[in-house]
Amino acid sequence: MEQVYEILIVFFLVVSGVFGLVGSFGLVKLPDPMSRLHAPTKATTLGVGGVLLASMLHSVLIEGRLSLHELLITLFLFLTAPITAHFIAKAHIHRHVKSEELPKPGGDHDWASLDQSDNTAP
Amino acid sequence: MTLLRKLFPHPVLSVLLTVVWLLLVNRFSINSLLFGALMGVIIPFIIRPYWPNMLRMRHPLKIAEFCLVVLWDIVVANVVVAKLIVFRRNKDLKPAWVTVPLDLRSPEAITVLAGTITLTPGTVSSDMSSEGHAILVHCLNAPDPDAVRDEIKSRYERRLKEIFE
Amino acid sequence: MSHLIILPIVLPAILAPFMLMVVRHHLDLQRIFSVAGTMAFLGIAIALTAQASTGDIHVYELGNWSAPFGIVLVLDRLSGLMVLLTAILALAVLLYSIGTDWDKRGHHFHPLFQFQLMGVAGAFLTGDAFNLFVFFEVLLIASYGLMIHGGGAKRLRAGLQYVVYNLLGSTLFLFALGTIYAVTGTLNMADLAERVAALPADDTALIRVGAILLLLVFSIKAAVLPLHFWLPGSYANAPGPVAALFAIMTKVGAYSILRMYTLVFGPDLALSSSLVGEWLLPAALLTLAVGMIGTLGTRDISRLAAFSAIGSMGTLLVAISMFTPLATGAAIYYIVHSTLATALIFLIADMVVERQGPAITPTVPMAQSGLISVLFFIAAIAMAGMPPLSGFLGKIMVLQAAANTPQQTLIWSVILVFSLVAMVGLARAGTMVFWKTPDGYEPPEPSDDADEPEDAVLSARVSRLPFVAAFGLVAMLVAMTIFAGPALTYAEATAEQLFDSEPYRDAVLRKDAQ
Amino acid sequence: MIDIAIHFTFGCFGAALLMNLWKILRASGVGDRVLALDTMVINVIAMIVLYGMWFKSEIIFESALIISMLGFVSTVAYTRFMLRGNIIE
Amino acid sequence: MSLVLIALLPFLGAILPPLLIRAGRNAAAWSAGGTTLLALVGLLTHAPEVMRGEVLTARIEWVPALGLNMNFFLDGLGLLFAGLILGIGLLIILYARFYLSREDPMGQFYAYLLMFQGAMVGIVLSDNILLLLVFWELTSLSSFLLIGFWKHLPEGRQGARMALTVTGLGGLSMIAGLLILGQIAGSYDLSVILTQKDAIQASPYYLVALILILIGAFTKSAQFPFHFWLPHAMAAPTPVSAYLHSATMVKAGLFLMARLWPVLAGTPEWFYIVATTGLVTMVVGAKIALFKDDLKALLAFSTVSHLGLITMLLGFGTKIAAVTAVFHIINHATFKAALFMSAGIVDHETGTRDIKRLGGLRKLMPITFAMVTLASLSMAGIPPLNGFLSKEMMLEEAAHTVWWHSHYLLPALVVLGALFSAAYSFRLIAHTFLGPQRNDYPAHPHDPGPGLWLSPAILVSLVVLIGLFSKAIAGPIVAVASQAVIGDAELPYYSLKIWHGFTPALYMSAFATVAGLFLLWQHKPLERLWNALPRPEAKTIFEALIAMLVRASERLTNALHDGSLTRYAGIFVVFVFGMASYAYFTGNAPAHIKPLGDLGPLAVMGWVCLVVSASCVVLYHRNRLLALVIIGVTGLMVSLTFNYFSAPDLALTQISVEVVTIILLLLALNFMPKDTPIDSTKAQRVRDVVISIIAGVGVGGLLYAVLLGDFSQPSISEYHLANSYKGGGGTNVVNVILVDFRGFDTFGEIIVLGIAAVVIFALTESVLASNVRARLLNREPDQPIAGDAHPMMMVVATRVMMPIALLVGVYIFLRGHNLPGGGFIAGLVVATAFVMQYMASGFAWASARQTFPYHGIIGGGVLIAAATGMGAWFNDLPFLTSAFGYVYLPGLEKFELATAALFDLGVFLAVFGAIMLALESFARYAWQPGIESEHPMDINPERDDPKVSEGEA
Amino acid sequence: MEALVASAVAVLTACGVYLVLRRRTFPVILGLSLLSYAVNVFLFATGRLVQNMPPILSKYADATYTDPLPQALVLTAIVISFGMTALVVMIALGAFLSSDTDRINTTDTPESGDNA
Repeated sequence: MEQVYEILIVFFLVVSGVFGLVGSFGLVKLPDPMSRLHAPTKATTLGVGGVLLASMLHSVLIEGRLSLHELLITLFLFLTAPITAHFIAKAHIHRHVKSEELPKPGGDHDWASLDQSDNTAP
Repeated sequence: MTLLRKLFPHPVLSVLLTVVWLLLVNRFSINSLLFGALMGVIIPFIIRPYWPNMLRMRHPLKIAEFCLVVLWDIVVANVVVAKLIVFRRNKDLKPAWVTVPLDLRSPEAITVLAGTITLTPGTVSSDMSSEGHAILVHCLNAPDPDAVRDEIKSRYERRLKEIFE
Repeated sequence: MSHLIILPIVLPAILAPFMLMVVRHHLDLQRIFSVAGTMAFLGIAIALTAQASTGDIHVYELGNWSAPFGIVLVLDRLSGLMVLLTAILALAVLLYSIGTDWDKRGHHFHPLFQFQLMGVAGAFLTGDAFNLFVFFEVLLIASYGLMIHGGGAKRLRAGLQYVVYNLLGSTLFLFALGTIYAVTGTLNMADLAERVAALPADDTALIRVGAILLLLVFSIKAAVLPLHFWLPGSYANAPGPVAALFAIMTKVGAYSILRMYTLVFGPDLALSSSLVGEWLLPAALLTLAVGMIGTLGTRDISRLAAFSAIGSMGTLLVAISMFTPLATGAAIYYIVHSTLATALIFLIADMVVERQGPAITPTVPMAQSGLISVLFFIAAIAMAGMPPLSGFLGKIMVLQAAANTPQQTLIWSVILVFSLVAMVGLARAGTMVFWKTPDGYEPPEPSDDADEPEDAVLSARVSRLPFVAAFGLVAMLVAMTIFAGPALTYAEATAEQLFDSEPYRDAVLRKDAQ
Repeated sequence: MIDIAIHFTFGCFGAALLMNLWKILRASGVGDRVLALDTMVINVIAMIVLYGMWFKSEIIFESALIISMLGFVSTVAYTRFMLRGNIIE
Repeated sequence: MSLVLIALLPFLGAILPPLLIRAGRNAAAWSAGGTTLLALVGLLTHAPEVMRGEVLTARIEWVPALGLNMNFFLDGLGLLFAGLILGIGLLIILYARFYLSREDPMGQFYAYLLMFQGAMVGIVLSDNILLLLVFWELTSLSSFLLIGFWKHLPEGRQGARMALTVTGLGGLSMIAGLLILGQIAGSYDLSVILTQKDAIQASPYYLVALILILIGAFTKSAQFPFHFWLPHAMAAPTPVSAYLHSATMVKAGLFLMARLWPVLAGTPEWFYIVATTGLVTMVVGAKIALFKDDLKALLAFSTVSHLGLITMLLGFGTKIAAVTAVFHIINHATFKAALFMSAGIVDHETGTRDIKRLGGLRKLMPITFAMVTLASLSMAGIPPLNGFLSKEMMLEEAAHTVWWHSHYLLPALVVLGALFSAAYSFRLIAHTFLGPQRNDYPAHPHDPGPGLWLSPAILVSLVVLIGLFSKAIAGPIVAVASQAVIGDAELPYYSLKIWHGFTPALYMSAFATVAGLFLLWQHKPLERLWNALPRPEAKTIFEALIAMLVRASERLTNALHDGSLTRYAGIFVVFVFGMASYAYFTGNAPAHIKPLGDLGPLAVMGWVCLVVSASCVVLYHRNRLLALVIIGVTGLMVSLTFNYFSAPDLALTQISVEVVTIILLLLALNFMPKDTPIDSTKAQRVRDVVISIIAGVGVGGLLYAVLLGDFSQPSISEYHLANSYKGGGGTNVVNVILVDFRGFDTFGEIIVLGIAAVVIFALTESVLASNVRARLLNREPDQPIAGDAHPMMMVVATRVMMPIALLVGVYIFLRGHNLPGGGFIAGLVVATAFVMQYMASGFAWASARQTFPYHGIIGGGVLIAAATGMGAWFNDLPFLTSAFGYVYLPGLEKFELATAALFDLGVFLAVFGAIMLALESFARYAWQPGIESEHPMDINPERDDPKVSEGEA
Repeated sequence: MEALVASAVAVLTACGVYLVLRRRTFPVILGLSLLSYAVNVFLFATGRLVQNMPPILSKYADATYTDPLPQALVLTAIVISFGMTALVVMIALGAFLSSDTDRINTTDTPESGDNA
């Protein structure tokens, strides 16, 4: 039984390691900033998720104590990763993308980052 | 109702906080539960001014379904993206911008949708239209942008609409 | 158990936040609280000094943890005296600030002032090296606030330099403490003394580094060349009363040198004996020289005061660097004199600046110039070490202490020659500021005597409080002169207590109880 | 076996960290670097958790928690700065 | 009357005139005169005893440890001088009352004068050389005030400064000299020192002490080459000149030489230094005096000359010369004071002191003419006036003094001096009063009222009387004074009379008088010659010297303190490194034996990240935002390092502080340039690199040495580990140390934070109150600004994150005592949560929902911490003594209550309040009118959708 | 390991000092931050470098712990240096806004260009 637990944990560890590596590799490899944004938001998040899962399993199965607080970190990451990605994308759009390069935002005036109408600053 | 509303401005949040407390303490005991519940009452009360409107969520089952779908998609998405990153040459990637018009109106729902989009296959929600009626999505590899949009709308937005509205 | 020792720290530490919380929008109330608090502080300081004057060493174990494991406050003659000095200075400066409305020119003058008092008192009373660092930081950060009180581009830029330089100093302090802790494993000064003395003779390199780094840290505070660069700019640009208050800050450095290098790295300790005085003496002489030269070489009255402060510190450090009981007695006497005189000259510089700007060439006629010129004359006498004021006595004490040392000729000639330079510089400034009629200005009344009736009118309009403060300081200087005998006796008793560190260590480490 | 796996994962995340570092130093714009920093923070969290597993210690868990929270805040601050200049307006 | 009182009376009296001046000028004068008279009477009551040869003493301890005591003694010399000072002082006070005009602040004048008088009396009565020094310097100071009394005159200021500088120089060198003397003698009491002649003259320090003391005496008595200050001191009102330069100030140097004559004189060194100086001064002074056109300048140089004469006499070292010197001191005082006052009368009445513009006043001012004539003739040494007597004695003495191996050199030079002296005296009479009456005087001259002429008249009568009845009038005092000068030795034979028979002195005197008349006759051509000769003007040289000194000081000062922090910091680093290396390499470093830790790959990787990121901060520091991003990496790595080396608390603190710092920096950077331009040269950068490498090597080397060291003594923290749970009730030792063992440090630390925030707030207020505000309002953003200030996703995420973060904060706070965490980190976490809210919805929106003022939170935190500390007082335990206990509630597990937790709450509040106040202050800079938004987010489709928003409402 | 830490602190110090020697306020502040990292690690390291021995008392095991005292000191130092940094940032900002130059040396006038 122990063996099975270990294999399970090792599996998660290896998978998460690979994903973590791939995420960062994508960051280096992918050609344009928007594409690069994909790698860490997904692969890395999953990588960490795997480690956290492994950690939980490790404490429950090997150390024999219930430890679920790793879930909290996962929760945080899942909550925050989209927001950071969203903001980085906005920053990129703001700095490097022109309005014409983007599709139309449907019925609205413009994309929010490019919309200057509410800027009260002179 | 109003008194109750005042005392428990966000019941869902209260439950969430209690759970989070138990997770933090990483141990179940009466003490922890009581204290967690206490916090679950006090903290929403303190932050009430910062969250003025009430969040309504319905259909707990649907929530669970949605979560499972998303989790599964996350796993799949990662494998897909990992393959793209590792095995696809850069010039063979076809990145694209996609506009996803929204039927959702609640900010919370839209946020959840946007987050889901980012966490799932090859898409990142990049911006919102200036009145909030569309999301700009960037796809890592989308030979057919319309398909992406349709999938988002059908797979996620529909479920969210049921939950939130 | 007497809780008196902690009161000089706790009282301002409560008063300041209280003012911040409750009366931060009411300047009048703040003034009342601040003055009352400072008076209480003075009362406490007097009681403490009285307690210490018996020669007993009082130890207060914070948190009831015995030394060296907890932090202790130690009251001996020196710390009592320094707290008393702080209190006197504080009261004068506070009255001056209120009288000149300096406290109106920015926010939170009074809380910062109280915090400053707390930091200074803590630095004097603590018996723990790291706690000393903490109080250094308290007094520094309060001083940053006071220094830039009122704002203005020039002051802010000078303040920035002051802060950055002192941050470097704080960093160095931590390096020094780290080294010392690594070698000895303790932070309590008395315990340090025991442990340093017990170090094996073949392992001295690191503790020597620690000792010298610590000395350099204190030297920054004490404005020893070449670590004095922070002083002229910041003191000259600080609000006048604040600069006057800062007179005690350089003394904190001097105090710390005295404390550390008699108690822990005492003069008869082989591993550090050749280290401290050997370097400090020439540096002190250079400090003296540069300070006094500065009084001659500046056209700005605030800078003049700043440089005379440096020069005064130089004299003090010369006395300290000899590390003999005699010289230390002189140093302790001189500390008191130097603090009061420096404060006085900064207050007067402020009076002048407020009336006619910083340049020593007058531009507009000055109100109350008679009274101010008298004060300036007194302050200049004190700073230059001319009789009859305590500066002269202090100088003679230092000279006597230097007699029959190998460096006698050097010390004597530097002190005397640069006294002359200071005298020339101060006379030059004084005659130009107070005697020269502004170019192109015809005085309507040829007399600007303080006794003339028009001055009475003026002083009714202008608050008398600044003059009360200034003359209070003068009175203290005069008292220091008249009662120089008892004062010197106290100073020498203090010096003896410093050099006989056994009772201190026993009291702190409670050896008698064991 | 688990130890080997942990070390393997350490290696993966270490390499990832170095790649992030590389990206931070060599990138076309600040946005990319912020992204790399964010990734780095996440990788660091993974490493801290691994470290905890390795030493069977719970003590450093809070570090991971706090880092995950604060990493987010700082990333947002950086991007807000790029977007608006003023991060609290 | 006690001697102490006599010495102090003038000082006490000095208070009166400024007070009484309101009652009128007469009252002031009376008070001054009364004081002086009182002192004089007091002095004279002692005269009989002194005349009998007794020495009166009075002792009061002042600073016994220093050897400085208020010891006074009165012997003949003291009596003579004190009498002169007070007597002439009295006359001067009378004279000044009428001399000073209505505009002159007379109260001040008398105060200064009495101060000066007191100082002089003090000098001559002191029995303690340190006390003498005090009075000595006081004369310099009070004379400075007197000389500069007419402060509107530039000459007054310059003259005063010059006098102060020169006499101050002398005073300082005298300090050294007298201290040496005292040390040789083993006492600072004159009465002791005067008995130590052999010891002193045998001491190796004798010459040094002698020279130093003589410099003091010479400067005061205006001896060559220090003579130049005296004529310029003539800018003072005439009463001052008359007082200072006849009987008092300049005589102080002579007094000192006379006083120390018993122990210092009699050696070749003394003879050559003193006599030569005196001789040169006498001749030079007299020669210059002859060509001065200003009455007072002429008198000044004549004073210089006569002082030289007396100095020379003292320098001879023979007893008879000393007697002569004493006698001439009296005579000079009388005629010179009279002359100065008369010159003042001339000035006062004619409006000029320029001899060239005077002449023919004989008829117009007969009284003055008479006085000047008698006094001048005395000065010239014409019998039967008193000047003649002492001059004769001097010539007699000079005639048989061997100087420089020559019998003739000295007499010849002395005669030359006497000749010039006669010449200028005659010229004073002739060119002022004789000759034709003119009609171009600036005023209409006539004799003044008796108030002005009474004082000089008394002195002139003395001149005559002493000349005629020398033995009766001056004899006794000369005898006792001379006895005091020569010490224990027997008084030599001398006789004070006009006719000594045909002696060499008489021939010399006669020759001098005749030749003097010849010079007066030939004055015009001589003057042309004099004017044609180039001569160094001492004043110019002095001023140039001072100006050079000032310039040099200015250059040095400004060069040293040029406001370049870069340089200051560079010096700091290099100096510290140098000192530390010196300390290290002169100490003993043992061979290290501590085993080294393993080198894990993880550590190497962390090292790489840390080092590379730190270097890149430097490399990219010109792009500020980028540098901030990279320094984030560094902070992260440092935090990781703490984690790696078993310091979870530190890691938590480090990362939280890091984030808040970055937020602060970003807030500030918004208003600052986004790039740092290159403004150092390549050479400067190379230098900076070198300095920083030095610093790095130093710190790294130190740390390496520390880490390798194996130190014998155990750390005190073993006690902390052992007692943390037992005594502090917590298992997290770091936290227990922070809130308990060393809670006082933490107390200070939160105060530091609180102060920082308060200062930041205060600074914001004052900057925004200045014109900066307008500039900020009109500020053009220096980078394009994206839309969507308060993005929806952020707001929504915050709504979930903030409560969780608060919960985490509570958790961190509560567990701190036992596990990593504590009030500080909790404060940071909670503050971060609020910052998130601020970032999401904006400062205005969020702070509108903030109910507690942050000032209050900070203050409350500090107060709670302090109150917790003070709570222990009620148990009579020291500040910050903690207590803890375990509480059992039914149905629940036990939980701990500790005062430390309360203290930690104070920490928490202070930290939270401080951070928030700081951030709020920063955020206020960006405030623009109209940025307040009523909504937490800018884009909210729900709000715009009428259907949904109704339901919401 | 010791060499690694020492060299890291050395690099932090060197970089910090170099930035402190720059002529503008902002890099100087960054330099001070780096210096405070350096000194914190330095102070911390004086308690010796060990892994997995955090000074959290364990009720069960008779474990060894690292020296807690330097950690407490570093904590205090971190907090204090945070306060100082915040203040110096604000003063720098105030000085820049009031004088329109962010040069740190008062010798350097805004016009003096690149020779400062």
